[in-house]
Amino acid sequence: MAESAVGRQTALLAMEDVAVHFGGVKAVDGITLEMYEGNIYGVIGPNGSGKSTLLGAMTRLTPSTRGRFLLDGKDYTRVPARNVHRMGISRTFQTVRLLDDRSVRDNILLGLDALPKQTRKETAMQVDEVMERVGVREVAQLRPDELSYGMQRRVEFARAIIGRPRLLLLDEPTAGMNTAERKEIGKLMRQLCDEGITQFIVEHDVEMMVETCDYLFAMNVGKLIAEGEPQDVVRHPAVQEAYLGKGAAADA
Amino acid sequence: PEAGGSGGGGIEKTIKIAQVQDQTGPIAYAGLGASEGAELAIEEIEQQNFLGEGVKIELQKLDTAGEIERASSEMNKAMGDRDVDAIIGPAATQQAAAVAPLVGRQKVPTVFTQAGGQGVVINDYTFRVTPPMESYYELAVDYLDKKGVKTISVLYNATFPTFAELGEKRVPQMAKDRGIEIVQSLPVQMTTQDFAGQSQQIARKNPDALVMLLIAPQSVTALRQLKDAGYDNLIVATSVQAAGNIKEAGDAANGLVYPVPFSTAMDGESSAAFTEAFRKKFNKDPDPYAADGYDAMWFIARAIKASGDSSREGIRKGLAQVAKEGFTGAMGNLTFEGNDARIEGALVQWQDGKEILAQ
Amino acid sequence: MQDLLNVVTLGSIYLLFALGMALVWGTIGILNFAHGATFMFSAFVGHLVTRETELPFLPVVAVSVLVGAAIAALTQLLAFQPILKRSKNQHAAEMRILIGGIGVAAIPLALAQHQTRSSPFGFNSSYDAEVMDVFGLRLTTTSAVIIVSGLAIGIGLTVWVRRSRQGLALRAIGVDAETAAGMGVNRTALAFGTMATAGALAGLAGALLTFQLGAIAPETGDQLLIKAFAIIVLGGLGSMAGTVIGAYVLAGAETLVLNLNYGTWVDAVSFGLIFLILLARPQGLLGRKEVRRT
Amino acid sequence: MSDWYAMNVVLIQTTLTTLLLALSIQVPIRFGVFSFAGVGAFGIGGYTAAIAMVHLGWTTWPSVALGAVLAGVVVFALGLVVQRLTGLYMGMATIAFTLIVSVVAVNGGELTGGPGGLFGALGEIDTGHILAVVVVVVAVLVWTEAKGMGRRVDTVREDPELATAMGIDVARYRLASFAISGVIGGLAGAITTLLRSTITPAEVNFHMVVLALTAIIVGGARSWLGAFIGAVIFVWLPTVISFVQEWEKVVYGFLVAVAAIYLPNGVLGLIKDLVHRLRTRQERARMAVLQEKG
Amino acid sequence: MLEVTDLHVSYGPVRAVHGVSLTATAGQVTLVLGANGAGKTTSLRAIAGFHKPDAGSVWFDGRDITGMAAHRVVRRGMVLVPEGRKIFLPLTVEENLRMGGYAAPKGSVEKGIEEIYQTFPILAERRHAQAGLLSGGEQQMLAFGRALMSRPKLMLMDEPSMGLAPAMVERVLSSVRAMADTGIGILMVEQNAEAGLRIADTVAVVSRGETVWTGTADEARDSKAIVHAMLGEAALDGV
Ligand SMILES: Nc1ncnc2c1ncn2[C@@H]1O[C@H](COP(=O)(O)OP(=O)(O)OP(=O)(O)O)[C@@H](O)[C@H]1O
Ligand SMILES: Nc1ncnc2c1ncn2[C@@H]1O[C@H](COP(=O)(O)OP(=O)(O)OP(=O)(O)O)[C@@H](O)[C@H]1O
Ligand SMILES: [Mg+2]
Ligand SMILES: [Mg+2]
Repeated sequence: MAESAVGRQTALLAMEDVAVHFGGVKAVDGITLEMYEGNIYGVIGPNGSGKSTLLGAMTRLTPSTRGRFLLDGKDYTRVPARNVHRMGISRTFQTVRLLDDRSVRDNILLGLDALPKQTRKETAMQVDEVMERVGVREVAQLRPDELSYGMQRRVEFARAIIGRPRLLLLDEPTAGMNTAERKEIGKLMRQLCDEGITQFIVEHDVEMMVETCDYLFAMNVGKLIAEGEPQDVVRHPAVQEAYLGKGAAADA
Repeated sequence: PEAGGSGGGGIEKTIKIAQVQDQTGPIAYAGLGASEGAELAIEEIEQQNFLGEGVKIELQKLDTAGEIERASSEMNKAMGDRDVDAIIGPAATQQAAAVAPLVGRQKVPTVFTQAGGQGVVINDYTFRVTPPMESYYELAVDYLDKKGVKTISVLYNATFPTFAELGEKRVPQMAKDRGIEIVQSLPVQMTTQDFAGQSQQIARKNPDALVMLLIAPQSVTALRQLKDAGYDNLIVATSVQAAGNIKEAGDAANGLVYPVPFSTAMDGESSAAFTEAFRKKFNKDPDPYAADGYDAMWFIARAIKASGDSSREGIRKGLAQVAKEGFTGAMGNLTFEGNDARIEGALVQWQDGKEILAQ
Repeated sequence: MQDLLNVVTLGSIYLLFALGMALVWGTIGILNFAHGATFMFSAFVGHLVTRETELPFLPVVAVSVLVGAAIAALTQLLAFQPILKRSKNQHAAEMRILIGGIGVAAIPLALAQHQTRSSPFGFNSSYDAEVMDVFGLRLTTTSAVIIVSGLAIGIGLTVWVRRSRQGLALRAIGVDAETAAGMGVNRTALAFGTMATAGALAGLAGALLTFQLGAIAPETGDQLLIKAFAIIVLGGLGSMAGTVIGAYVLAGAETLVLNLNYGTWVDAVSFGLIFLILLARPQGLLGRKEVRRT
Repeated sequence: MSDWYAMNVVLIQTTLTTLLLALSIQVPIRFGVFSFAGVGAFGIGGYTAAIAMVHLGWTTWPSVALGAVLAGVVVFALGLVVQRLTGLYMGMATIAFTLIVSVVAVNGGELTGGPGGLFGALGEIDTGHILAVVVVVVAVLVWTEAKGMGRRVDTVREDPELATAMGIDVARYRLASFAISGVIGGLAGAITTLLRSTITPAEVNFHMVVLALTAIIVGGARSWLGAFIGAVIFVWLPTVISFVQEWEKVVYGFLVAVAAIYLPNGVLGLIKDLVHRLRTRQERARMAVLQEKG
Repeated sequence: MLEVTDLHVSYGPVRAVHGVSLTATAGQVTLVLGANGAGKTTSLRAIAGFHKPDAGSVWFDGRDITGMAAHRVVRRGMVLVPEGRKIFLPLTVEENLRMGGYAAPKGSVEKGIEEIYQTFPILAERRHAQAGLLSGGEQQMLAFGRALMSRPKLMLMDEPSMGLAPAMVERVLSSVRAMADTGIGILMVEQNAEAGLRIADTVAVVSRGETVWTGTADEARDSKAIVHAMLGEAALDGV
């Protein structure tokens, strides 16, 4: 488990005092955390607490105001965003971003296109295999705008994993899916983790997060308010109040 | 294919002339006018049995629509058609310059009208009946001299090749020769539409005369705005203002003087005869472009007669021969410098909606 | 001073022409390349009408305005609306609208060229511009009308688009027409009305400009089109106030170059200026930066 | 047949040069860069080649090569300067560039022949030569359209941020598109000029931008094949509809508008949609069966 | 107040919906459940006038509105909170809200905006910010608020809780319930079945383009096993 490794193993990814400000909006405000290989990490937090922004900063798409990012102990804060994917960090987006006039299959293959040849040959999954696992095999030749929302999310997911990244960042991967479908995806995440893909998931479904994640972070207004074993984090009073809205629900 | 006959073949019963000129688009007036003139000429030639009993001339009109590409491709079609004996070539300099080398290669005699720029009359097969404007613009400057003008301003469209040449080189030279001082030279471009600023500048300098070298719509605006600015000395313009193009300027155009290769006001015998015949046939006044077409067609007919051979090569020889001697047509006496026509031209004045000879 | 007045007059001419185009482009995203042809043809119809009978100033303007509105309305009805109906979204329709406009524009242009043989045409009107003396400056009555109407309409439209309910709805249509319809906006009718208004503005510009210049040629519309395009982009697409400023900036630059007697460099300098301004402000003078987030 | 060829050789050559011009506009658009610098490149290529032949006495192909290379370099440099711009702001800046090229040609004195242009640069070029050039150009473009490269290019256009996240160097692709567009535009200009022996500043204009754009939108904006279809249509259309005589431009406008309405993705798009329908018929049928079963 | 009978909708050759029947009643919350691709969104869009149905009928407030254009449907008092939010991204938060009130009586707009700001303080805070800058959940709140602006009689909601944090889900759903209690009809697609069932009165299950089960929320809760099985099976074969 994560904490047992602290001190000996270098973290796969580490952040030191990261902040992202947009003018006056402090979307992320001083976050320090570490993630170790072979785990599934989850992030929960109220809307607008900075989860997606943090994800953006990790992939360098969103410039950070201060702080450092380390991959395998190596600082990549100044690496341009386009090189991050090649370093083994892959992501999905909160809003589906697919090419509307390319087939599902093509959209998934895009996940491989800019990877070094060697990676493609040695580690990447076969596109048919990915489609099968994610459940879009049936619609391989259709275009994304012919699919329902839930199916589009699956394509997005498939594109992120096909290159077998070392670290997979998922922004609400199961939004728009029902409980049973979420379970499916949860199972898939676990499998991928067993295959060595470390994951960092932003999700609002607490039940599923507790079930799937090894370690949980909770954010509020740009700061970490709790971290640890999922069960503990969810029970943390600050989290209860800020996120699960026990207080709010009562007076509503 | 091998183009043109081998010569010495006599005069055919039907002679086919292709007119490759704008019939539509922004300079359609040149092609349409020339068509009318050419048709009148053909009627006369056939009536007079000028080329012999029953010899017919067929005029094939090919539209260049104001585009260089179209001009080359239509020219190519005409040249590829073995029945075509001679061509009346594009009226825009740019189109003409693009096809001039081709007619040299394919050996098809071509008579251009208008197309007053360089690069048109460049080989034995290229001829031009409309004299370049600068060749008769002396008329205008002489007139200024005669009127005792001492200072002039020049307002010219510097992106229009003919006017650029005139405005930058010829007029200054002509003025210098006559001791006239150019106090102001104002270049504008094709897209200039408002002349308020220039008009005021000119009014402030108040020269004895203004040489205005502008395209048709620009002249209308400039004349009005000059008047509004309070300038009312003499203005000389160009043949672009002919063909009623200045009509819309109304009173502001009264007294405008410009040299033309042809005008209905011309009193020479051949010109007057042309005007009359044209009026009879078309029920309207001929414009200079009609005179172009008329003279071009007669030029070709005379050439055929002179060489007695209506093949391409025969016509070329004939054209060269006629050019050496010159002839009299709608534009008066045409003489040639090489293959390029020269005329005396006429200086006309716009007065109350029509042209009169300037005095 | 007089030069400044000339700049204002020229700028107002550009403005009158550009306003209609900016209105439909900046709100509902219709870049109407037939605007120049609409402008020209409404003046041309005014010319045809006055050829029959001499008319005073206002009736001529009225004729052109009506014709302009009619042409634009027809364009919308027969070309743009069918295009929009057949596209997934606004973005997909943009290019086709542009091309559709180019196609539509060819028709009135060809008709006018055919009729006039491309010689300039004007109005036969009882109105005759008078030269006024305002604080020692020469100003024709036509220029005065152009300046006043250009500024008034420019400011009026700016306020209308910013503040009114319909203005907001128009902008929303430009972003996502379908969702706007879901808010109760009758997008077809609103777009139709806006296009007709833009056409009326083109007609107004056509009439006033023809009075001002004495005559225009069938090709005049095309020349103004590219300038209007430049003005709108310079000002910042979507900002009517930007269009107003853009028009005067362009007019100022052109007049300056002309007065310095570099007539043949006018386009290079004015477009060079636009180029430089865009480098400094990639979204135009008053345009909003397009923001997207991950 | 050979007679037909002789009569139409100019049209055939024009089709090929128009294809090159259209490609020089299409390439950047396909890369998500709204650049019209291709027409400027046409001017640079044409003038350079003509100057090399007329003033320097070079032979045909070195002149063409010089034109293409110089146009490529200049447009690439332009790309470096304007790469920050997006959408129509980029369009405006590159149109400004194109018009400036034309103004420089007007004011170039002896070197460029001023407003009258350069003439007498008749190269030794036949259809075979042009065809060879086109084949090479198209081969390169086919590579940018195929497989992974094609997907990357599409992503750079449709969603640059996604492209970055997928590890694609967006800036490099965009700059490359400038260079490619410059070289192709330069080739088009050089070949066209030496074919017809002259070039004038008036040719390097907005009209040409419109022609190229119309050709690619009507043909199909996403592939060289679309540009080819467009070039064929617009070069041959006048011949095909010449029977309507003076109404040609009216018919032309009508056809362009109709194409804009009924062919959302151009002629090529129509074909592709049909293919997609056929290819996915089975999948759809499977889904239908599934649905029926449920 | 809403009666949808045997709706058929297709996208070209794809028959997305063939036989969906739904009802919604004033003052009640009707919950629509179904797997990905079942045709829920398609049905809602067809009802709201964004898509012409091939067959079937939609009656609203005693009138046949089948195939009526969306902007007219809104004026009759039915509004859709679309899937994927469909916020006007370049417009400000406040302008988005104003757009929502486009069809509402003039006087009610300012008041409506204030009310929404009270429900979602974060929107008030960012009222002049461009809506595109909001976080996913904030946009979802805005979409919900915008729909409220039109003061509808019937509100169609396509996954209103998507992307919302649990506390916010509670807040939105309880305000939905509160709306229903004031007499507004609600037809809601919700993947978060548990949360949805908590406030629903009746339930319809759509599977592969057809309505396959309808009943009260209590029945649905009791026969949870049935519903779950149905959803689970659909999820398994992935379409
Ligand atoms: N580019 C930007 N400019 C200004 N504000 C921004 C920008 N991006 C994000 N924000 C603001 O920063 C805050 C954090 O946004 P973020 O998207 O990270 O939240 P989140 O935790 O992902 O929320 P959600 O769960 O709703 O998706 C929000 O208030 C948002 O409005
Ligand atoms: N534009 C379209 N073209 C073709 N087929 C489409 C289109 N939109 C949806 N479909 C198909 O119609 C069916 C129903 O889709 P719909 O979006 O209504 O599903 P849904 O129930 O809302 O699913 P989800 O829960 O994933 O949002 C799906 O099979 C989908 O693939
Ligand atoms: Mg988020
Ligand atoms: Mg849905």
